[in-house]
Amino acid sequence: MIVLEGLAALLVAVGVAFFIAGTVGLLRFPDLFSRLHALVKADNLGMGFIAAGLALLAEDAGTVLVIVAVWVLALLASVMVSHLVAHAAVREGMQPWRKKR
Amino acid sequence: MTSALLYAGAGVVLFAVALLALFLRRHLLRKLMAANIAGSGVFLFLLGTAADGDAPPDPVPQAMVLTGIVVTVSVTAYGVALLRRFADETGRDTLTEDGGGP
Amino acid sequence: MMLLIDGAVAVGLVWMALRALNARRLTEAVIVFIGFTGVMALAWVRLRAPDLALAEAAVGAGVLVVVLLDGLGRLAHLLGGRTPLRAAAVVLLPLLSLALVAVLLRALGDLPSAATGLGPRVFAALEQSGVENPVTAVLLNFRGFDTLLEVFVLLGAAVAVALLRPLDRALPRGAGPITAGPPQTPMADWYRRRLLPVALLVAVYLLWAGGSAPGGAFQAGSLLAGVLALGLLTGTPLAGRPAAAWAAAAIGPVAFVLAALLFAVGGHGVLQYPPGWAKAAILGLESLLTVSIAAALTLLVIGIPRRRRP
Amino acid sequence: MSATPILMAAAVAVPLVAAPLSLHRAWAGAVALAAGVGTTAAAIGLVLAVARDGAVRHALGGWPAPLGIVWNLDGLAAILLATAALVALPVAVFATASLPREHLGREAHRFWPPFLFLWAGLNALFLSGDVFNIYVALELVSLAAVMLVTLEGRAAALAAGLRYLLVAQAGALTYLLGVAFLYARHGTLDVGLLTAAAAVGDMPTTVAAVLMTGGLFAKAALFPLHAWLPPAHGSAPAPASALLSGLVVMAAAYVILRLWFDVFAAVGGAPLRQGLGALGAAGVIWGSLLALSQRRLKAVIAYSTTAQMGYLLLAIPLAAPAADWSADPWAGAIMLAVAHAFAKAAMFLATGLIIQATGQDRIGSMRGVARRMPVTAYAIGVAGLTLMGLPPSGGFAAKWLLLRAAWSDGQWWWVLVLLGGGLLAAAYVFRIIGPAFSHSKARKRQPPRPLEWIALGMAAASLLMGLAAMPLVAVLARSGGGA
Repeated sequence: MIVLEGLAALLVAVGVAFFIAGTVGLLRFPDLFSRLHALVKADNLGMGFIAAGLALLAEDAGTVLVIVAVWVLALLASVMVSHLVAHAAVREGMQPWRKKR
Repeated sequence: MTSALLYAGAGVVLFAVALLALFLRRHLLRKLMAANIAGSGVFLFLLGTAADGDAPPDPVPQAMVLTGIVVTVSVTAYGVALLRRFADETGRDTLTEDGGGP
Repeated sequence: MMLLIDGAVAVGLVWMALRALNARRLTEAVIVFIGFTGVMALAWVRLRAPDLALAEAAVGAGVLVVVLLDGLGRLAHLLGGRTPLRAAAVVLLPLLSLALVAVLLRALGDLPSAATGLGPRVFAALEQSGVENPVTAVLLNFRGFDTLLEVFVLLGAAVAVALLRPLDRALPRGAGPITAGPPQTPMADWYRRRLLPVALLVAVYLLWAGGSAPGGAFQAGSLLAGVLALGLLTGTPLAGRPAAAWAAAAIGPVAFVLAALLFAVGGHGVLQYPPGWAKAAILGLESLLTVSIAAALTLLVIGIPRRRRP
Repeated sequence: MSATPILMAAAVAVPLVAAPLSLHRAWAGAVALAAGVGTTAAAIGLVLAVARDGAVRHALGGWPAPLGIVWNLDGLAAILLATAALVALPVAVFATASLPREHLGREAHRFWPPFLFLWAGLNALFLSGDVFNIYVALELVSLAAVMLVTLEGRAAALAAGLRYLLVAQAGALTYLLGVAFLYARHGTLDVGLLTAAAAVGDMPTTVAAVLMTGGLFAKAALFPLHAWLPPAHGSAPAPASALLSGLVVMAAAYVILRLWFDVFAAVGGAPLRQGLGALGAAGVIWGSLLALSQRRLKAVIAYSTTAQMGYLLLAIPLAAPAADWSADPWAGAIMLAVAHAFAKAAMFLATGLIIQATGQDRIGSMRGVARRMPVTAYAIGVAGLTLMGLPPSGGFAAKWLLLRAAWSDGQWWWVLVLLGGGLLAAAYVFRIIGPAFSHSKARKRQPPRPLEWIALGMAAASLLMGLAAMPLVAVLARSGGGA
């Protein structure tokens, strides 16, 4: 039982680390498109780990299914939203950042 | 000091701070947000004071807060639409003669 | 340990509120406010009110944020920098509000420790209410008149926003799909075929679960509204005439008030469900209310068309 | 007896059902007028029911007081329902003819949805015996009121509407925090049960009383929170201003009276009550002075609303705790509210006609009105009688009751306020009426004759109030305590 909780705690910790990485990316990256990358990729991965960790602690299969459903829907939503933001940005005429030579 | 009373206290502080900002701030969108935060403060207080240790939570305040949330959001959404219309009409986002309180 | 978490959430709420109210730039204020509504949903979970967490997340953090961001977007061209506070008020009013907080906290301390709420009464009368979820029972049966007036406030707000249309542009009568977003994006059709059905399924589940578990008309309705707004923003044209949208928005409230009247005419009290019919009546009314809440919130989010650029 | 609940339900349900239907451009006018007639019939029926059988308490949903919401149809509620109906219906008929001629033009049908939402909110408010339900009804009333203010979409109206919305929200949330304190302390929301429970008058109850009263001060535009009212009522179209100044402000003031008569009867000692009376007196004086200094017609009348509402607060320090609604101070306050509703509605309708005829809103536009538009001039004059409190108007009867209560109770300073207020009112009414009898060559577009008669009829109703004071007090007596 202890091993399970330890493993769950580890998974959640890794997930949180990814979230922090995503946030750092959000603050540090120069333009909208790279920030979107940081946010969507890191947060979704972080979310996946945390979901996995919680699934381990879940009492019955139903809760596990709900957690997986939450993760899938969150994934779809963030994909959808990031596409919208990027699409709107391109339509506004924003150019991706390029390193000045 | 049960944790619920903690939220009730936070609710009171939120209410006072937001009411102050509602009068002080000049930008109308901020005033609308302040009104919403004040609402959240009142609702936190309402539920914080209703909690009774580990007994099942009292559903009447929960129903009141649900009603309050929908009413506050509806009126705030109307306020934002009114502000956009006002900005369209006048090109301003504050009430110029907005001396002191509203 | 729990006190620590609750303390963190409570202090976090107050800190985010202060940040949102005193942020230097308006966009910063709105962003922090979005975070605030998110943490509010967490606070409701900590206060063991899952129904409210759902409602706050769906209506507060969902619909309201879309409206605020849309407002922010349209006001962008007006964004003055940090608007100066009025000097005289800056000193006097904060002291006044500090005094107010002190008095209120003092009164909070005087409240009886044992809650004297109506909880026990609700649970005692729960099985005659026709539903198992106590909050839904209070909302639609014990204090049904509050909910009746509330859905009319929501409908009224949607009507109010529509009435803001400039006088020279009458309310549209003709057919024409309601779209708010940019032209079709490649994701739009993917969205319509996959995400929309899933969202509708979740909404129906929330509505059905409302009888026994957290959920109900408001949560399902606001979820639907969020989904419809997202659909419109992706340029998915919503088929149907504006009149149909208004009919959908009005069907729930009107059915609720007519039911209240009919029950009275039928010999029972006003809004008193005939014995045995409570469950069926509540479920029927809740489904109509879900449709109306979704329609009304969407009409609120679409908001008013802008004056044509002169 | 069993028909009363159906009438009560109809008084709220008919306008609520009609409101969304009136969104339809073609049907709007017909639906609104039909609903108006229906609701007025229900209101009159309720007054007769109360006069015949006394107060009726109806538990909604069949759930008794602590758990459910209870409609408390007593003499006061019946009279206010009838007042709302007898003000709203003539205003609706007036609006049908006058709005297409005003700024709204072809879009005049936009008046009907807010009109019906407002009327439904008012009826729900007057019937409700539950403090949280009163909050939701007040929100519906305030929302409809802001819609009426911003109907014409001009910049001034939008600014006034925004300011009104924000103040109303601040007031509503302050009121709600007071309700939260009451629920946390006494565990019930019903006015009757709270009356018994709140008698303990400890700190949370007193804080609740101050919060709820403060919130309602903002909604009723009572001094010192009155700044939003004049621009709002001034920039709305005439029929809308009549409803706003006549009914909306009175509704919030009614809740204050209902709370201080029932729930807070034993809360807060004499100093708190004298303080409320002092705020009312200050409102009377300050509002009248501001009304004197205005140049625009509508602004004068709007400030007069703030002033007249101040009188209602005088009932709180004068009332003995055990009194019932027919006691002098309460009956005086209610009668003044009702007479003011008719008189103010008549004045706004009349000034609307004058502004339509002369095209501008300044007091100068009153010149020569007596000769060209005699009926309108008399409407303003008769309505002015009530504002001044001159016999035989309803205003006089109300002030007489308040005077008698103040004199018999030995609180002579309120007598000074009543008389001083009457003089100031005379000043600003004559300031308007004076130029009407002077000569003016300005060409005036003659408004349709029936509209002028509606304004005069409303003014005459406020006069009738004075003559028919006794039956009104008799119906009030049917209330008994709120229990």
